[in-house]
Amino acid sequence: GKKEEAAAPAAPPASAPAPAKADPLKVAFVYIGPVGDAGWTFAHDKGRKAVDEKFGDKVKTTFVENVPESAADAERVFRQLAVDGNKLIFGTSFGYMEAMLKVAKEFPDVKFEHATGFKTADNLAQYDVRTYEGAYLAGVVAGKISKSGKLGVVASVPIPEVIRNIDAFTLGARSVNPKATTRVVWVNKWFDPGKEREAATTLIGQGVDVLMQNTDSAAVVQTAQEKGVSAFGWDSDMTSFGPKAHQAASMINWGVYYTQRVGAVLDGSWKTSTSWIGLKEDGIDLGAFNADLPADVKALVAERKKGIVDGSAPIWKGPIVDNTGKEQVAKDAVADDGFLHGIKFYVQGVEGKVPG
Amino acid sequence: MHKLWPWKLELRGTPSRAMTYWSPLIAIVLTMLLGALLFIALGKDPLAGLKVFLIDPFNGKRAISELLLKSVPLILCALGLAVCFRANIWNIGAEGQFTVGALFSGAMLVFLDVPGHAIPGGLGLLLMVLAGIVGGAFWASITALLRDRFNANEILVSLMLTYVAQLLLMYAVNGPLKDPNGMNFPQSKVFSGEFMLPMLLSGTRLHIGFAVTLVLAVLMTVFMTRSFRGFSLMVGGVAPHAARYAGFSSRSALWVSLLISGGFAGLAGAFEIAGPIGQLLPSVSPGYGFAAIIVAFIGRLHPVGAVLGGLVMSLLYLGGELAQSRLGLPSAITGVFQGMLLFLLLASDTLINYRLRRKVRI
Amino acid sequence: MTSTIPRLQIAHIRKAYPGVLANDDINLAVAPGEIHAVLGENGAGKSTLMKIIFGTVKPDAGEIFWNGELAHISSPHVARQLGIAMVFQHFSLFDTLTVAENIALGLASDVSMAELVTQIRQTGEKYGLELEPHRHVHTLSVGERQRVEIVRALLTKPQLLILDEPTSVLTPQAVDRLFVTLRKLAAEGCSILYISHKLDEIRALCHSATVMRGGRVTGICDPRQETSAGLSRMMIGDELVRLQRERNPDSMRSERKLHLNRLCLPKAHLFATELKDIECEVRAGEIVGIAGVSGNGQQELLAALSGEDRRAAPNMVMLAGRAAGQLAPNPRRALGLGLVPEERLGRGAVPTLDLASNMLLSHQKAPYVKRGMIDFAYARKSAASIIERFKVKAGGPGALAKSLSGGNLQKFIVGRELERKPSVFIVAQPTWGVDVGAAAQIHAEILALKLEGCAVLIISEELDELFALCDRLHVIAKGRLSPSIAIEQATREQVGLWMSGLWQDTAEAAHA
Amino acid sequence: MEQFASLIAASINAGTPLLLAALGLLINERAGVLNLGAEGMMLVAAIAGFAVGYSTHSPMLGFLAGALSGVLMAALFSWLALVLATNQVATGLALSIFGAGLSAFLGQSLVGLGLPAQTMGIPLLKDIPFFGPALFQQHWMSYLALLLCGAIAWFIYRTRAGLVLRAIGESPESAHALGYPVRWIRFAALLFGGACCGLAGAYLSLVYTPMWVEGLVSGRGWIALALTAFATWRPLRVLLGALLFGGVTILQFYLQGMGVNIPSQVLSMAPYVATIVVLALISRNPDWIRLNMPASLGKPFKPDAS
Ligand SMILES: Nc1ncnc2c1ncn2[C@@H]1O[C@H](COP(=O)(O)OP(=O)(O)OP(=O)(O)O)[C@@H](O)[C@H]1O
Ligand SMILES: Nc1ncnc2c1ncn2[C@@H]1O[C@H](COP(=O)(O)OP(=O)(O)OP(=O)(O)O)[C@@H](O)[C@H]1O
Ligand SMILES: [Mg+2]
Ligand SMILES: [Mg+2]
Repeated sequence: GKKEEAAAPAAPPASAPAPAKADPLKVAFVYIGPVGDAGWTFAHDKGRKAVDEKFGDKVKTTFVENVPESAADAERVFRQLAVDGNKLIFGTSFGYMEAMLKVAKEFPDVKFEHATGFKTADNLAQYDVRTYEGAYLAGVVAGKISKSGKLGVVASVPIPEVIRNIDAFTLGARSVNPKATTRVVWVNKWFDPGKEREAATTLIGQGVDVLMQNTDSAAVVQTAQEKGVSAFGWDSDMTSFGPKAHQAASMINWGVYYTQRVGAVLDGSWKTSTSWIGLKEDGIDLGAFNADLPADVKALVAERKKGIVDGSAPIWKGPIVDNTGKEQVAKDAVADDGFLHGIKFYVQGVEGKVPG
Repeated sequence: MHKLWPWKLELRGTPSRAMTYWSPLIAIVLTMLLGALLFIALGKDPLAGLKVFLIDPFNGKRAISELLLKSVPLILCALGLAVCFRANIWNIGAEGQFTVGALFSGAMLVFLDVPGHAIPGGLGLLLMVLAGIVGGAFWASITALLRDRFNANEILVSLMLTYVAQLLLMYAVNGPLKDPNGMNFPQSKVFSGEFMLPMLLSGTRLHIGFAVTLVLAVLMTVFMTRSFRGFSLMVGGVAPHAARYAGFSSRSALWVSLLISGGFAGLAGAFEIAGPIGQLLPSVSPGYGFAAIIVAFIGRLHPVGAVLGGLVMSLLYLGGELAQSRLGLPSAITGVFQGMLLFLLLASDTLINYRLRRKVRI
Repeated sequence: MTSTIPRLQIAHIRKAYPGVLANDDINLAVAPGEIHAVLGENGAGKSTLMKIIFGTVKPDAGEIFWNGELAHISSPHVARQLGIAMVFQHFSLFDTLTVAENIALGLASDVSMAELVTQIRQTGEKYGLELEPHRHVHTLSVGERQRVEIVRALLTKPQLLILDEPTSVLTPQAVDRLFVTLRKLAAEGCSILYISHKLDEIRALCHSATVMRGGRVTGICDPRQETSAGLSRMMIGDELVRLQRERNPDSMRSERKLHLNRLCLPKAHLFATELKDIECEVRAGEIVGIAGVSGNGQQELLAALSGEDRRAAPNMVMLAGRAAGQLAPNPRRALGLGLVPEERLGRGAVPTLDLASNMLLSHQKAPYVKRGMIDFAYARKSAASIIERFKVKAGGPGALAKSLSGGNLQKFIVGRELERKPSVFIVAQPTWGVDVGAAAQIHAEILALKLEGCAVLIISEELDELFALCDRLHVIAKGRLSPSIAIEQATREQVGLWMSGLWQDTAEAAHA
Repeated sequence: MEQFASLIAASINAGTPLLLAALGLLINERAGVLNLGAEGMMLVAAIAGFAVGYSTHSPMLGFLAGALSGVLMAALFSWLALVLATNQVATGLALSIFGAGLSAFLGQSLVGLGLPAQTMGIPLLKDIPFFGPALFQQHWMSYLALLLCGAIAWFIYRTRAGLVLRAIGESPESAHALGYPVRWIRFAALLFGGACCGLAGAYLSLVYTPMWVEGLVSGRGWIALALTAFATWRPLRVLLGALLFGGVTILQFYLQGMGVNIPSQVLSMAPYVATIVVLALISRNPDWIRLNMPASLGKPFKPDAS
């Protein structure tokens, strides 16, 4: 019981029949996990709170958490929310795509926003964050601080986004330490602290001294702290879970996008679109640096960040060779977003084969 | 002691037939009462809470159609489980059989539904449903085989196979069945409409599978209460020695009940794929197979009961969801209600064989 | 010995179960050193009374005095402290534990295992009850198991020993040995409550007797002064019916209906008995009996006969001239087999189903089952006719099997099997736990069947019954079957000897 | 070598909750009660242990809370299975379903919170090369579980109370006739089992993960149930089995990390498939099972004179 209570009006109930004021815009969020997961859903809910903060009475936000991806349920939840009068509905997991597509067709006057998918409609927009930019910067740090040159990634589910992040992380590391290699362990779950921990323990046991994660819990940071190696926070700042191990965090700021889109609905300028926001739009950042991180490393991160934002040093600049030796991006070419969306290979330096 | 609890249980001469039917109702009512207490503890208006659970899901054609839609997999799984439990085969892996059924039917469609295919939609649909049944039955047959050949406990085997099934599905959608044009996301292509189940009510998602389910429930009623085969399965369950004496093979009971149960769960999986889902996803069930265990028990292991029980359980699911968006209650409340319901049912079932009597001082 | 104060006196004991008054105003007194019999037909309330004395069942009313003082025996623990020991009708043993562990469980807690082992040996020597303390109980014969029970009771140094039907599982020779032990105990001052329906045993052993019927005491007497007929009149309020047994003159030449042809079966499970070279034949119009102490292979033999166990070679079981060793129960029924198993509730009938449904266990063809569907109306009609013909006390074809008393259910099952008009009829323990009236009715049915030309095989532990019904008799012991002996030539002594598996010697001697 | 040591250590860590739970279940089953609610008890204990451990900063109190909540869950089961003599299989399933729901419900606000790191290992011993990292760098609960295993072996085979327990599992009717309070002893055994499952659950949320997440136990309760059969109800074999299963759980990640080319989903099946295979192998010989399995396992006992 912690949702609408927070927004409960301080005003006495006597003022119940509200004075003729425009009804607030009802905005709904559908989450795949619990809001308290400290990772993905937590970050989205922070974005929702940013909307509340910015627009105050003009909006009324609700959320439904733990909605399974199975379209059978998701579809009903989206439809219910549309029936309940929500005019803007965000679905924050890839698996909602088909359900949202269907419901969007039925409710042409409701705006739908789907995260991390690829299908759009007149009233269904797509949005995502360039998480790989955070991964790349983390890789730069990792390449600098790793003594063994062996890096590890605790990976969730082998979709392009995660493979892209592993590649970007490795590219970042090898840009400062060409001998660095990355080992990957898949846990096939987005959020399973137990498995994430087992995977991290395994990697550390195999000689890895810097860990990156693309999973949602803080278990990897925790494990790194216990075993005395380094790790990065993912999606949000995880310093508190391992103050010594935590080197930096790749933090997503959904609020930037959410406030912009809610604003667009309010002023009537909302249009369908596909947005992929990154460092440039403040959608993501590598921050929460460890106090012990050498200043030159931080400076290097800032320099790379600048290079990415102004386009002078793109991450995906050729030659990029995959780990079977095949050239994927030719020398001096820069991969476009289409290429990045469908990425299916490990770059040189990543061990093993892409699953599937 | 005497003052504290002035009642005692006394064995009835013969089990009470009436109580067999009353007991689920008592359990449901008690669950609602405890639920109301829970709402109060959570600082919610208990009446509003109960309204969301009991009345809102009936609010309008669409809501009712959703209620019926959600009950389809629950009823189907429970129909099969009822046969198993009656035969004293503790198959608790319907969830896994459901998953494999969905996987097989999805795989069938991935194979059939290619551009320029020459298969008529009806035939394709039939093939996919058959694939689902075969898939579920195949998965259950592993349990049957291990129990038959190795005497391995079917409870544990069927449960472990559920975990394996979920990983298998995950593997399939990450690998062989992945949509080649799906940006490498772990899901199959969206199947074309001609291979989907026709709708029963226009403007809703309620598909023809619901009608099929009702027909199957009637057939199962005949099978379980009238047919000799059903009789022999049940005798094997309640009195294995008598079954052996009569010449009813316990092996065939094991196989038949598990295959039926797996087939039903697989059919439920196929209906989900060809119904509300429309594609293969890494996870296709929010625990229908487990909830169906409760459904089967509430339904007194009877097909008609399974239909009623499925509707009750569907109500709990939808109510839980509405409680979330309307009352801001955590979604896990559905699980609490499910568990409570089964407990209370088991407890009130005691009244079938015992009666409450006031203690008398000697 | 101050014989004025009885060791045990019970007054006005009453115990009701739903639907039955098991004990009603029971009074009884036992003096020190007295062997006191409690007798009565099945269900008279004997066991209930003993359980009340031993504290496992709480009476609804009444008092118990121990050595003259009012005692509240709330549990067996209290009873043991007072000096009461009990050997139960159904053994209270633990199969996978050793003899010593089983005995330890019946004693107060402060004995060490080593000490206990010597005590077991000493007691065994003293009373002729030898036991190997480290053996597991599941490896013991029934007689040995009873020895464990008795030693366990004796080790508590009882002042009162209760024995509930101890001889029903013993060979006549073992019974004699037991009596020697009991007399010795009594001579040492131990009182004994001895429960049995076997009148001659009681007359041979006991000093006094209390007779019960329908939960009440119907008489107290000195059994040494009474005739068996007199005792039985007290028990059932009537004379025993004498059976008329006629021999079919030409049965020896009639068709061989059942032939066990050197039947061998290895153990199906650990606690089973292996069957070796069972040779037996039953001809049309004769009754053959198989005597023996339970647990010597009767169950295994019955399973091989019924088709529940199909591991035998086909020609090891010849049924109506057909090799039936691997046929399932139903094909055997088609060959004319009717079979009444020993275990009624759970094997012969499904406890939770009504009588009409229970018909279907052995009637699986039209008109009961047509095209896979059950004709319940027919089954009900048929059940009703059996209820009527066999005077089964039941609420009708809709009564649940478990609501019938043992004897009535047995009558129903026998009726159901006779309804098949079998040409081979096999029945195990036909009157076990059945009261005298019902037993007489069942016996009469079996004899009538024989006269109709049916081949009948009876497996029973009751020698009286076998002697009364059979034309020829086999004895089964340790999984082997003795040669058959014509009933006219059989004596109890010889059969008793055979029960311990000793026919090889005598048979060979006879050949020599 | 170093890798091997860490593999052993990780196996012990993963095996500890299995060992704790299976030991408790072993006592239950020796008394003849089949409690399929292990998963549910562990879940509730995990959340209770975590909540208390998180708010008091004392893992010790967390374990206590875990054990206590396990006891409460077991008491609920006992009321149904012993007093009302309900079907044990169904009741256990109910306990599992209820536990899953209740723990998710109670844990809503605790998801994703972390615990401070705990000291691990035995001083001095943990610095021995190879053996130190392999064996002596565990949480104290692991060592306690080991002691518990020895204690239970001693209890079952060497004490009179253990003999009574075995007797009740073998034949409650006989034990009742001899005057043993069968249902009270079963009750005590169930509570003990609940406490052990509670400790196992708390270990998961306080030490192993250490974090709360819905469905944290993810089938370990069921694996523990399988373990008791695997071990033919003998404590030392339970220990062996727990380490083996712990090892299988960890091995899949090792193989992945080593770059073995098997799909990770298939590797993740390993513990479940291993359980199935082992169950099949163990159950193959009915005599073996009969000699070891408590004969009354799963059968309700209600003395009829009530
Ligand atoms: N636990 C019980 N519940 C209900 N009725 C019972 C119970 N125990 C015994 N009875 C009934 O009480 C009556 C007396 O039974 P009891 O066992 O004392 O008879 P018995 O004289 O020992 O018979 P038998 O010679 O068959 O051993 C019987 O009608 C029996 O069915
Ligand atoms: N455990 C029990 N629970 C309930 N009722 C019982 C129980 N045992 C026996 N009865 C009832 O008590 C009555 C007597 O049963 P019991 O089997 O002891 O009869 P009986 O006197 O031995 O008769 P018979 O000689 O026919 O076996 C029956 O009506 C039976 O239904
Ligand atoms: Mg009787
Ligand atoms: Mg008796």
